[in-house]
Amino acid sequence: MDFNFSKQEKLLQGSVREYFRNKIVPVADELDRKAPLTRRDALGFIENLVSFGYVGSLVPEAENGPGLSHVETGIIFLELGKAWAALGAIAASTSHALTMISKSKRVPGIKYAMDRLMSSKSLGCVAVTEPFAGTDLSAIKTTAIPEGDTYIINGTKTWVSNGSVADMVLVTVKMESAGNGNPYGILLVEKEASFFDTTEIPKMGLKGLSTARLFFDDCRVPGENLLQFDENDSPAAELILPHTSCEKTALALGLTEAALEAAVSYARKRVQFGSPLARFQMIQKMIAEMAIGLDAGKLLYFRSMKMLDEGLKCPKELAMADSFASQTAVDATSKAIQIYGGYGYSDEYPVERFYRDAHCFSVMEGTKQIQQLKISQQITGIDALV
Amino acid sequence: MDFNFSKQEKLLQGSVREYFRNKIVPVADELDRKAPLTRRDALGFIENLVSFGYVGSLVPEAENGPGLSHVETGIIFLELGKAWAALGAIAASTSHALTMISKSKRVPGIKYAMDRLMSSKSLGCVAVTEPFAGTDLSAIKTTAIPEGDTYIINGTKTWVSNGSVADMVLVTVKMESAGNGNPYGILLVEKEASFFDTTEIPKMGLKGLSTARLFFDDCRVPGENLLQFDENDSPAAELILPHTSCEKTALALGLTEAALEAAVSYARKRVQFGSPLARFQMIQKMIAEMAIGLDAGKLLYFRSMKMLDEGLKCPKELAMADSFASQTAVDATSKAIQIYGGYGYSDEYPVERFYRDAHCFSVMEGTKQIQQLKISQQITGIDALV
Amino acid sequence: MDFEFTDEQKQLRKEVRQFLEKEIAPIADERDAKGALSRQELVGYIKMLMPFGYYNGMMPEEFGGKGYSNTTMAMLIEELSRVWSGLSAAIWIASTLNGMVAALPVFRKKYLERVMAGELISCGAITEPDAGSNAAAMRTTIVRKGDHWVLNGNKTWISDGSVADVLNVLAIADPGDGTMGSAMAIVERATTPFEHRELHKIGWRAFPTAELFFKDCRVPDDHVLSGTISSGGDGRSRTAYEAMMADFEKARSTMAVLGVGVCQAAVDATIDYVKKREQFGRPIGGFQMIQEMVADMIMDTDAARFLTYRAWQRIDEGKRARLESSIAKAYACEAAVRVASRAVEIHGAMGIDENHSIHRYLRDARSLPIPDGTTQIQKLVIGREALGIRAFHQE
Amino acid sequence: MDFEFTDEQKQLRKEVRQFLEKEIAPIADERDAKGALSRQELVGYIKMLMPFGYYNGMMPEEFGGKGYSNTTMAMLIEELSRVWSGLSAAIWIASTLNGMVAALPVFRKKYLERVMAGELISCGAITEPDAGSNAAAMRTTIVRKGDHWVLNGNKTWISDGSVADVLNVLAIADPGDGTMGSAMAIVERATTPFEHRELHKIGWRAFPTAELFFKDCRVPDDHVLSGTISSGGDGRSRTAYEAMMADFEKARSTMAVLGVGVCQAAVDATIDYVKKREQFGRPIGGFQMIQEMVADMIMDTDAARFLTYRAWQRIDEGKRARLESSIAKAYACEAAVRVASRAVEIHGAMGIDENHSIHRYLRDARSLPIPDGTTQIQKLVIGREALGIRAFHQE
Repeated sequence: MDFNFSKQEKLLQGSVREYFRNKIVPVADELDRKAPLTRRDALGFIENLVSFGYVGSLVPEAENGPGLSHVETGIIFLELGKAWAALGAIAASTSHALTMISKSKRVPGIKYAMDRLMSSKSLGCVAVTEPFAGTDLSAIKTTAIPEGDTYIINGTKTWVSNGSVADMVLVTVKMESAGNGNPYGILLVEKEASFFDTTEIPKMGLKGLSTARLFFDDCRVPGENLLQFDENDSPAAELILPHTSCEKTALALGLTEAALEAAVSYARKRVQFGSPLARFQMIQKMIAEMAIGLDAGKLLYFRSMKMLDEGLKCPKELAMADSFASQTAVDATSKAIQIYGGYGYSDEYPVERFYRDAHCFSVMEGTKQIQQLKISQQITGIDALV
Repeated sequence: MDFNFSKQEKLLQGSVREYFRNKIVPVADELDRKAPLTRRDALGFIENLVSFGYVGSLVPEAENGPGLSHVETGIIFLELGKAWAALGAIAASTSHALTMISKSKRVPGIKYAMDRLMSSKSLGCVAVTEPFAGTDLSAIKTTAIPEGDTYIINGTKTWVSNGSVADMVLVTVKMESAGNGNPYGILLVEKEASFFDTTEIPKMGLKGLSTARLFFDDCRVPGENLLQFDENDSPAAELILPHTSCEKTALALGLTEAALEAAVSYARKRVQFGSPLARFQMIQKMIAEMAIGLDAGKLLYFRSMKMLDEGLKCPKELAMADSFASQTAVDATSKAIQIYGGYGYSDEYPVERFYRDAHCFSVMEGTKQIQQLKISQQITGIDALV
Repeated sequence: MDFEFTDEQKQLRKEVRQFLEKEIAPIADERDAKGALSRQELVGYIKMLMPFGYYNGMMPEEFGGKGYSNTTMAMLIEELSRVWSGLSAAIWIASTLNGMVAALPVFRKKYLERVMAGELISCGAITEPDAGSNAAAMRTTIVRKGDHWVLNGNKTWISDGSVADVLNVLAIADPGDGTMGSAMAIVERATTPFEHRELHKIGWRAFPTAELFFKDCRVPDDHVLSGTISSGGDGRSRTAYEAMMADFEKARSTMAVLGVGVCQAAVDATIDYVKKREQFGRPIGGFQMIQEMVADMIMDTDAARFLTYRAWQRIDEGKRARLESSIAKAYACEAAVRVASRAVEIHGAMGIDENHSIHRYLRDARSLPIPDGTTQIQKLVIGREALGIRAFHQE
Repeated sequence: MDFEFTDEQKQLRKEVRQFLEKEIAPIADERDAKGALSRQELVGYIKMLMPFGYYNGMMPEEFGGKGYSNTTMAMLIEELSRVWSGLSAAIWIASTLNGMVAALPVFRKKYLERVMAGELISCGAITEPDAGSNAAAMRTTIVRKGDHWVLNGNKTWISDGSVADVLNVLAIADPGDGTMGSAMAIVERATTPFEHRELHKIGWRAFPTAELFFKDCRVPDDHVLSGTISSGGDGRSRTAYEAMMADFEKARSTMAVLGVGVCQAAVDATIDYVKKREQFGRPIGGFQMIQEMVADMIMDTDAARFLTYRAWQRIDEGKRARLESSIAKAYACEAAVRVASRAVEIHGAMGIDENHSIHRYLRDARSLPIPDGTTQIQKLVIGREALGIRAFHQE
């Protein structure tokens, strides 16, 4: 057993942390309160993150990717969650698109998209959820009909992170015939080339992140834009899911750590009735609970990342980390607000942002309830979602 | 990072588990309901545990000890907690005495006691708590007055595990002059040679474990029975504390694992309204929560054991593991009762024993509240117990 | 709105509490530890407590009772539960048939005198080993044979089952006819003997709980009620199954009020303790963490009490209390576990020491969330009442 | 005991709910998102809602009021909070001085007409940036200068502070004299101008909350009450500090009832949603896990409501409600966070979508456990009342 990061991992963590302290933390709060970052601003920030490996972090070096491990990916996203969770979600979303693409066959159009995303000339996103399908993949209704050497897409996607700002959109579709008898496929839609409409969904937290509804109305894309995977791989629709929760969990842990650090620093400074807040036992109790939750969450999370690095499937461990970390983020950020008192719910301090952001993570990509059912299904062998 | 046990550790775990499944689990429930094990019965059980390294597990091989690491010690005590927590507490207590003794200078009387304990010819225990001192070490009132080459002990110790059955009792005492200007000392009292009275304290759980009040009334012990430590070591009174919580936490985790396994197996078998209980979502939720708590608790715990193995001090990490694991044990065993329904609170199944035992661990050797204050003190640098 | 007992109720509570503190509290720990009460002991306690209205205070004044409301009876149960929950449960169960004795002339003639003397221990027997309280899966049968009936089957978790003089046993008379085929068999132990086995529980050790084995038991004809029955005071007709299930609202509200009593016991003991116990040179009640725990216990107890008496109030008003009694049961019984668990934590070693009462509060509390519908079932009832969607009983 | 509103109250509630659903609910989300109400807007809403008793329903009938009890006023606050908590809080605060207007002839003469017209927005100003509500650390001073007084200092987190016409400002007249040295300065914005800065909050965005800067503000002599004051309806004399703190029981109970309103909003929206929203081929209300969450929300809401109205009931009976109002504040405000948080979880993405109301319930709820004494302070008050040991205010 070894619970420590390697030297290299620590180095990576240190450099990322240093960069955020200087460049991101000072601007995050103000920028986040406004509105989703524009495409241009988002690309500006992401460009600087490329060198750390944020975009397509897992894509092997042999393929010009950063070639990070899952553990390393977890480390850098946790730090970004601490600094500015919305930016983390922007990076995760574009990275997610790149990772998916990198697994498919390299026909010219795909290669072009990869290059653009990798060098952060374009922003990417993945459009899976539909208004009436929720987490139920088999219920999607967006169709892609072949016509000559193109596909015609029709349907609506919702809650698409980066939806209004992405240039490269991966869309899960139901196909008349997708070969291999697989009725689902993933199509790359390049915004410049293929038109679709978007409307932004205003949300309580992660305000810097665009979240949009995408309307495909006879949207035509080249036939080569259908992602093609090895026959040995899982079906496309399954492939597209697992990774999102990895970054999400890291970002939630980052929020928890940010909330804890803010709470500790405030509790040490703020004097009430002649003592620093930290001398009050109930404040200490809250801090202890936050700290235990953070450490337990990190351990559960990095255990699952390590398993992925070892090539193991670990749906149970991922679900444990996800459900524990997202609940902890909500609890810890709530405690931070409480410790700050009036200043906690004012927007002059970032803790109320942490709380709003934490709630967003808690409902995105599989609620705690779904995770719990997954965990128990693995343990008992019985599915209770029937 | 590496979250797996080594091959050797897994081997140890496997052999211990195998032994318990065959020899201990079948008898634990019935024996535990009766009364504290007699000295003879306790020695009988302990004797069989010696070969696994339970007694003085950390004493180096060079000194004829088992030479286990903290992680290995954690592994074996967790398994014993799963099989029969009270027996685990008996072993931990005698082991604790041996570990303390092994750190002191080897004068003849001490050597004799070590041999007896190591070979499980004698049972040991450690007597620290006093009726009005609780966890406050500096408030102890038991005194040892030198008279010729003996000491005369007067005072009362309470909540002494193994108290009525131990042959070798380590007693913390206040001394008129103990050299080094240290006002506290630890005296070895051999029951055969030095008389003292005991009364058993009946308690709600861990019924197989003797817990007693010890009355020292002009109890005379040889002068060489004063444990002497290297001057570089911490004061005796501090030395005696940290280890108890290590085994206690492992035992609590063992209870949690036992409760989870029992609940899963029952929920899969028991049919209600035409379905196994495990198909009910609320049951699945409870199982998922138990499983997450168990895994998070183990990770927090083995992290701290690993730190000890690396020679690091880790009061914060130990307190986190302790407070999280003891709360988890209470919650998980309560859920197990709830899943068993009526059979859960009947004594025909072991789950109600798990619950009673878990509550005992939750109040022994530092409550959750004290642990939380310790954690926060480490984090904030401010002591709130003033 | 009015959150207080009436002056009359308060006066009664004061008197009964005084008596219980003096006569019952000092013996509760020791006697409870010894296991199930004998019939003689139970009758002894009933007679001791009857002057306050325990056991038969609900009987109409015309029969020599006090005509107490359900709320008043609940208050009495709470008070006794506060000092000895196991006894409170045992005495309450012992009055299972008192309602029918008041309502049905045939039973009145037969049993009224013994009820008013505190000499009739009755109980109901519904649960079966593999059926729970699911009528469709029930296997106990009753078959007419000439001028009597023959009862066969096993019942389990029967409160007061080992000591009851008269048991109201739910059985199937006509297997094909759903709940219409159910029957109540009023079994007198003296004339219809059967075997039983006492069950041992984590809590309520003095409260008798048994498994019952009916093997070709002969039950007289006039002791079996089948078809539709008019057993309640409301004159409505029900099948035997429905009649026994109709009392579930009261049963759940009773479990709840037993829980409130345990909560209050834990709160009172804790307040007492933290004011006296010193650590680091001051009473531990001066530590904020302890004050927080005490405050949580008090809030939980108050909430449990109001949710519980709301259900009783509705029952007294003759309204349905399906939702309210399930809320009361779910909340108050879980609150008892939380509050007693906190009390153990605060008391430290004393909390698990069998020489004190705290461990008993916890063990008793831990039983509460299970009988008469687990917390989980109550939540599904609450959900059904709120949503109009049923998420259980899938057969 | 009686856990129901009177028929009259129920009728009022029915009417007001109907009106609020129709007139307020549809505009609440959008308007709340836009930030602090202007004075004109607030007066507009007050006039719209006055017919039901909002703002001045507590005024005696002889003055043209409705003479509503505190409990009835609380019920109105709950109902408005259920559809728009921020507005409910703003209107309640706007009536801060109405009690004094009814009680003191000098104020009656001056302000009664405006109060009865819904034209007098008043508020209290106690909290200071570095003092909280700790009198000893307060730094705002008021000094007599000839025929008037001069006020200096900053106040913060002043509800309705940016829109109030008249502010009751707590200040120190005689620094050496403890709370006896405190004074109330009734500051009319029209004649005594001062600067303010609006504060932005996670919730209650429409509810004005400001920092106030008093710099050499001239206050007329008859607008300053110092020494001992007889301001309440009870004729007791208090220092200015005590008089303003005496209202804390009401303030806490009001925060609690605002919390109950938010709970109910979250429960109602959730019940509605889970019946309609389908997943895996059925309404999600059919899943046991969802039913469990809904049941927990309902229980929490009911408990919060009873604990809250108990406090109001005591206030109406003229009893102290120190313990009860702290229990109400601590429980109901935390319950609001729990319940709204569950609602967000159940609603999934819709829960954080600003096009729906759920996120507003959560953001509003998250404010509640802080003002008028955090949950932690309430628990220490509860602890002190229960134990007689004070674990705070260590100066």
